[in-house]
Amino acid sequence: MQNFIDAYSWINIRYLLQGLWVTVEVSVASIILSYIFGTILGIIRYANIKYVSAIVGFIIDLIRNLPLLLIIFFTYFGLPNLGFKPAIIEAAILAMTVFESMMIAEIVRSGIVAVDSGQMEGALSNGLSYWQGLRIVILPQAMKNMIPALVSQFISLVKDTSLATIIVLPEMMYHAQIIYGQNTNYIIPMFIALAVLYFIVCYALSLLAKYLDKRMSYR
Amino acid sequence: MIHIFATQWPLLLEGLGRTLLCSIIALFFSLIIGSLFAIFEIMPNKIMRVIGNIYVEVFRNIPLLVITMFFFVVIPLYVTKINGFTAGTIGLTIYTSAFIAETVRSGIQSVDPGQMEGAMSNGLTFWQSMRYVVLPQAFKIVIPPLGNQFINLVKNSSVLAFVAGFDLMYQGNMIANNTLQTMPTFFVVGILYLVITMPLSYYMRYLEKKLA
Amino acid sequence: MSMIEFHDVQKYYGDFHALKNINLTVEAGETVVLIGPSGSGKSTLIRTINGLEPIQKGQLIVNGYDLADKKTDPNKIRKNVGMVFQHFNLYANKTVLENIMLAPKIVLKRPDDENREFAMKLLDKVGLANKADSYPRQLSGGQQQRIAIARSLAMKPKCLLFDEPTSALDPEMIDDVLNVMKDIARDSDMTMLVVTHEMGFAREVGDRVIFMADGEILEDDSKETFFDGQPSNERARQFLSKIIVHK
Amino acid sequence: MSMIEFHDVQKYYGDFHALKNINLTVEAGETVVLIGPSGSGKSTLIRTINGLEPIQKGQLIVNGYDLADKKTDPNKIRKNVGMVFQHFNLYANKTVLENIMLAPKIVLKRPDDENREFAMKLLDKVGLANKADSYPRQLSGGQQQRIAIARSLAMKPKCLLFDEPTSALDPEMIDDVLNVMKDIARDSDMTMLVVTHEMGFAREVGDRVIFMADGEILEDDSKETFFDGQPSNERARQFLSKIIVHK
Amino acid sequence: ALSKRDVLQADKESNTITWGVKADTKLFGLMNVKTNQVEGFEIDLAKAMTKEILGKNGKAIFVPVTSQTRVPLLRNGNIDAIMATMTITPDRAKQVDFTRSYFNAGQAILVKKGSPIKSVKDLDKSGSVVLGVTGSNSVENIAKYAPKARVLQLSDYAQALTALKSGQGQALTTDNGILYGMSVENPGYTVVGGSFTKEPYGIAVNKGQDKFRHRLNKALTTLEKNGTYNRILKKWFGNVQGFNYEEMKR
Ligand SMILES: Nc1ncnc2c1ncn2[C@@H]1O[C@H](COP(=O)(O)OP(=O)(O)OP(=O)(O)O)[C@@H](O)[C@H]1O
Ligand SMILES: Nc1ncnc2c1ncn2[C@@H]1O[C@H](COP(=O)(O)OP(=O)(O)OP(=O)(O)O)[C@@H](O)[C@H]1O
Ligand SMILES: [Mg+2]
Ligand SMILES: [Mg+2]
Repeated sequence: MQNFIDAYSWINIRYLLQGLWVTVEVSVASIILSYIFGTILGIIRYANIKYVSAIVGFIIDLIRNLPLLLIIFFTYFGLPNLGFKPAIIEAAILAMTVFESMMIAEIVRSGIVAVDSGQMEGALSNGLSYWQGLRIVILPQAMKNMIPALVSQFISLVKDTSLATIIVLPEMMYHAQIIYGQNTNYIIPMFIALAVLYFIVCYALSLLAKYLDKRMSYR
Repeated sequence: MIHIFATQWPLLLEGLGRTLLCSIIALFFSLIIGSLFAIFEIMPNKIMRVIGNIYVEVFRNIPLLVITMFFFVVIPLYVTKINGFTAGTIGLTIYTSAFIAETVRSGIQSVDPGQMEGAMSNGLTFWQSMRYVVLPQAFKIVIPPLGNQFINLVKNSSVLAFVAGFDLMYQGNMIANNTLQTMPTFFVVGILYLVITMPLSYYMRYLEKKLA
Repeated sequence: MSMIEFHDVQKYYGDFHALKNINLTVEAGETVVLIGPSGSGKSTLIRTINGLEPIQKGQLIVNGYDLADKKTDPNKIRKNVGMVFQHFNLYANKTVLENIMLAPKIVLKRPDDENREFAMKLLDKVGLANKADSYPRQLSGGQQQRIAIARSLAMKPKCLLFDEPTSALDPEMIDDVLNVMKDIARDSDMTMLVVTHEMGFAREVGDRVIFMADGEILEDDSKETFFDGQPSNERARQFLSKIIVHK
Repeated sequence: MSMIEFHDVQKYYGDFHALKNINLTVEAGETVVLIGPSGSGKSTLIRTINGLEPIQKGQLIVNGYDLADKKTDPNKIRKNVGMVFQHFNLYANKTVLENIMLAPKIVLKRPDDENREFAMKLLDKVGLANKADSYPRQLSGGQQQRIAIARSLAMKPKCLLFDEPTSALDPEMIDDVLNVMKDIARDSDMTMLVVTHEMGFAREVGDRVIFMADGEILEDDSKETFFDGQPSNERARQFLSKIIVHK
Repeated sequence: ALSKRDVLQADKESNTITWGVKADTKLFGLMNVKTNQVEGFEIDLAKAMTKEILGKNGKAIFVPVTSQTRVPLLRNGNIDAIMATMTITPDRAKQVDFTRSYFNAGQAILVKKGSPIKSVKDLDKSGSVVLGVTGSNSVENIAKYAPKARVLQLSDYAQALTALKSGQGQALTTDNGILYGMSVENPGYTVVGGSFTKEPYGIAVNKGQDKFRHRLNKALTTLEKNGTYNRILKKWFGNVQGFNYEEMKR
C-alpha cells in the first residue's frame, strides 16, 4: 500500500502527465496527417487509375503488414542514411503517419465500396463527373459509415504511440518506465495509472465518435 | 542481412514458430470470445448488453502491454503460475477479442434484420437463429475488417517480447544485442513478419472478392 | 375455437401510437385479407400475432396462448403460426432445401429422411422441385417467395400470415405466387391472414376484408359486402378507387 | 434530328450477351415505352444511352454524340440526358433542395439565385414545395421519386430516361408519380424513354411501345397497333396477357 | 562520410561531447523526475571526462539511449560515445571500438531470502529459470555457468524484479551494482554467491575514431590518478549495502 502512496506522489503524477501531453501531441498530429493522406491514398486505391492504383495498393499492403515498431525504428535510424535526420518527435510522428495512413487508406477504400452504387449512378446521370460524384456525394456518405472503423484505428494509434519508447520518445509509457526506474516497487502502480490514463483518452475518443455519428446522421 | 539469417536462423525460426503458434491460438479464441461478446452487445436483455459493452470498452481502450503484464506478474501471485508465452497469448486474446467483438457486432447489425425475423417466425429461438442464419452471414460481411484485425493480431503478438515469450521480436532483440547488427537484424525480422502477414492479407482480399 | 383474438389491443413504438384499440377475431380455417394505406399499421398488426412486436395493452390470444402475458414463450406460438414476408427473408447462406428443412430439423427434431421427403413434396407443390440445390439469390423473386411459403408450410402450421407477399415481385411473377396461396386457402383447415392489394385474390378466396387506416380498423366486412355493397367507410371507398384506377 | 440511334449494337457482360444486335431510333419529342420480362435487357438498354454501361459493338448516337467512340466524354451526353431510377438514388447526404441544385450549380455554374428559384419552381410542379429542407429518407417512396424527377429536370435535359420508376412504390403512390411523368410527356419538346409495366401510362401518353426479350427487340409498334391490333409476336402477346390478368 | 569525420576535432570545435547514456538505470544513469536531468555514476564520470578533454568550459550533452538504440545512434552520429552500462565483449568489439574498462561490474544473482539457491551453481539444473534484462549479455554467461538453466530476458529491471516476485523465475541476474540497489528497496530479496563473472563496462565509439578513443582512455587515466574517479564511485556506491566499493577503487 505504501508503494502506491509513494508511487502516486505529485511529482511522479506530474511527470506522467507530461508524458501524456507528448502522447496527445504526437497522436493529434498523426491523426490529422494520416487522416488526410489515408483518405487520398484510399481514394487512389479505389479509383482504379492505371498502374498508380496497383502500385499504391502494393505499398499499402506492404507497410500495413509490418509491425509498427519496426517502422518507427527504420524511420528514425534509416532516414539519416538518405540525408534527412529527424528529431525523435518528428520521427515518431512521421512513422505513425506513414503507418496509420495505410491502415486508414484501407478503411476508406472499403467505406467507399460500401456506399450504394446507385448514388454514383445518380450523380453521373445527373451530369456530374466521376470525381465530382466521388467528392460531393460518395465520400461524405462513406465517411459517415467509416466513423466506427476510423475511431477504432485512432484508438489503436493513441496506444501505439507507446511503441515509440523504443526511440526514447518522452511519452507516457516511457515516463512510466523512468518513474519505476527510481523504485522497482512502483511498477504495478504505474501500470495501473497507465491503464487508467489511456482508458480516459481513448474512451473520450470513442464518445466523441458516438457524438459525431449522431450529429451526422441525416434523418 | 543474409549473414544474419545464415548465422542466426535457429533462433529466428524458433521465433517465427512461436509467433505463428501464438497468433493461431489467439486468433481461434478471440474469434469465439469476440463473437460471444458481440452477441451480448445486441441481445434484447439489457444486463447482457451492459456486460458486453463494458468488456469491449475496457479492453479496447487500455494498452495490450498492460493487460499482458497483468497476466504475467499479477495472476501468478494470486492464482496460478503461467509462463510468458501463455500470459502473452491470453493477453493478446482478450485484447483482440474486444476489437473483434466490435467488428462482428457491426457485421451482425448489417445483416438484413429480415433474416432474423424469418428465422424466428419459422420457429427458431434467438440463439438458434444467430447460430444457423445470422452469424454465418455476418462473417461474410466482416471479412475485410476482420482481416485487418488478424493482421493486427499477428503484429501485436510482438508483445510476447516483453514477457519473454521467445517470439520473433524477442529473438530479434537478442540477436541485435549480441551482434550489434541492429538494422540488418530488424530488417530480417521485418521480412519474417511479412512472410506471415502478406499471405494472410492477400488471402483475405481473395476471400473478400470471392464472397462479394 | 378462434385462432386469433385481439381484445382492446394497443401498440406503441416509443410515443407513436401504432395500433389503436384493436378488436378482431379470426376463426380457424378463415382467410382474411387486410388492406389499407401505407403506414396504417397492417404490418404492425400481423407482426404482433407472431410475437415479433410486443403489445402494450389489451389481450392477444393466438392458438390458445396469451401473447400479452410476459410468461408466454412466443416460440410456442411460432411453431404453429408461420409468416411470409414482402422480401421473402430466405436464409441467404443456405440452399433452398436447407431453408425448408432447417426449422423442422432443429425445432421439431423431425428425422432427416422424413424431413427431406416432406420438403421435396412441398417443393413439388410450389412447382420448384428442380431448384432444391440452388441458393436464394440465384432465383427470381417469384420463385423465392414460393420457397418462403414452402418453408412456412414445412412446420405444418395451423395459421399462416402474409405481409404483402407479391408487392416486391415483377408483374409477371405475381400469378405463380398467388396461385400457390389460393391452393393453400382452399384447404379448409388453414387459417390465413393476408396483407395484400391484389383484389383478385381477395375476390377469389377471401372470406373477409378488413380495412385499416391510422392504426385503426375502419371496416371489417364479408367479401360480398365489401366488393358488391361498397364499403360503408368513406376512406375505404376512396382507397379502393385509388388502388384500382391505374391497373 | 433523331435523339437516339442504335445501329447494330451489341453489349456483353463478360461472356453474357445482354443486348443482341439492337437497332432503334427515337425521334426528338417522342415518348417510347419499353416492356419485357425480367432479365430481358431493358435496364441495360437504357443505361447504355446514358453511358452508364459501355457497348462492345455497333454505333450508338445520342444527341449527336457517338457513345461507341472512346473519345466521346459521356458527361457531354449526360448534361442533356437525365435518368430516373427504380430506387430513386437521391443523394442521401443532401436535402431535397440541395439534391436539385447540386448539378446545375457545379456542372452548369448556374447562379445561385436563379438556381434556387428554378428548383423551387420544379418542386412546386411535382407538388412538394413544402419538403425542400427534408432529407430523402424522411420522405415516402413516391415523394422521393418525384424529387428524383425534379432533380433531372433541373438540368433542363432534352431527353429523360426512366427505369421502372414506379415499381418500388406503394400502390397508392404510383398515381402521383405517373401524373408528373404524363405532364412532362405532354410537353412536346421532351424525348422520353420509359421502362414500365404501367399500361395505363403507355396508353395515355406513349407514342410507341417496344417489347424486348432475351436481349432482343421483338416488337416495335405504334401504341395503336400494340394495344388495339394485338402485337404480332407470340411472346409479346403472352407477356401482355400475364401482366394485365391480375389487375 | 561519418566515419571520416574526426569526432575529437569536431568536439573540440563545438566545445561539447554528446554522450549516449541510460536514463532508466538506477545508480548509473537515471532521469530525475523532479529536475528532468539524468543522474548517476556514468553521468558524473562523463561530465568529468568532458571537462578533462575540453577544459573547464567543455559541455557534456546527454542523450538517453536504450540497448536497442545506442549503436544505431552512434553509427548515425547522433552521439559521439556510448557510456551506458555496456559490457565489453568480443562480438560487440567487431562492430564498435571500446575504451579501456571504466567500471568492473560483475554479474551476480538476486534471490528471495531463504531460497535454497546460494550461488549460480545451484541454478544448474533443468527446470530452473533465471530472469535477466534484454541488452545485458547475461544469457551467454548463464549458459557458461549454469548451462541447464533457462534465461528469460525482460525489458527492464523493474519488470524483471516484478517477475521474480511473481515466481516467474528462481533468480534474477544482472550486474551486481544494480542488484544491490534492488535489495535495498526490497528487503525480502538478497544477493547471493558474489559475482561470478567480470563485466567490464567500456565506452563505445565508432570504428576509425582512434584519436578520440585514445583521448578518452587518457582522460580516464587522469581521473583515476587525481582521485576524481574514486570520489564519484564513493558518491554513488558508498552507501549501497553489500556492495564492496573499496574493491572497485582505482
Ligand atoms: N420499428 C418501428 N419504430 C417506430 N415506428 C414504427 C416502427 N415500425 C413501424 N413504425 C410506424 O408505425 C406505423 C405503421 O407501420 P406499418 O409498417 O405497420 O404500416 P403498414 O400499414 O404495414 O404500411 P406499408 O403498407 O407501408 O407496409 C408507421 O407510421 C410507421 O412509421
Ligand atoms: N453488371 C452485370 N453483370 C453481369 N450481368 C448483368 C449485369 N447487369 C445485368 N446483367 C444481366 O443482363 C441481363 C439483362 O439485365 P437487365 O437488368 O438489363 O434486365 P431488365 O430487363 O432490366 O430486367 P428487370 O425487369 O428485372 O429489371 C440479365 O440476365 C442480367 O442478369
Ligand atoms: Mg407493411
Ligand atoms: Mg431492370
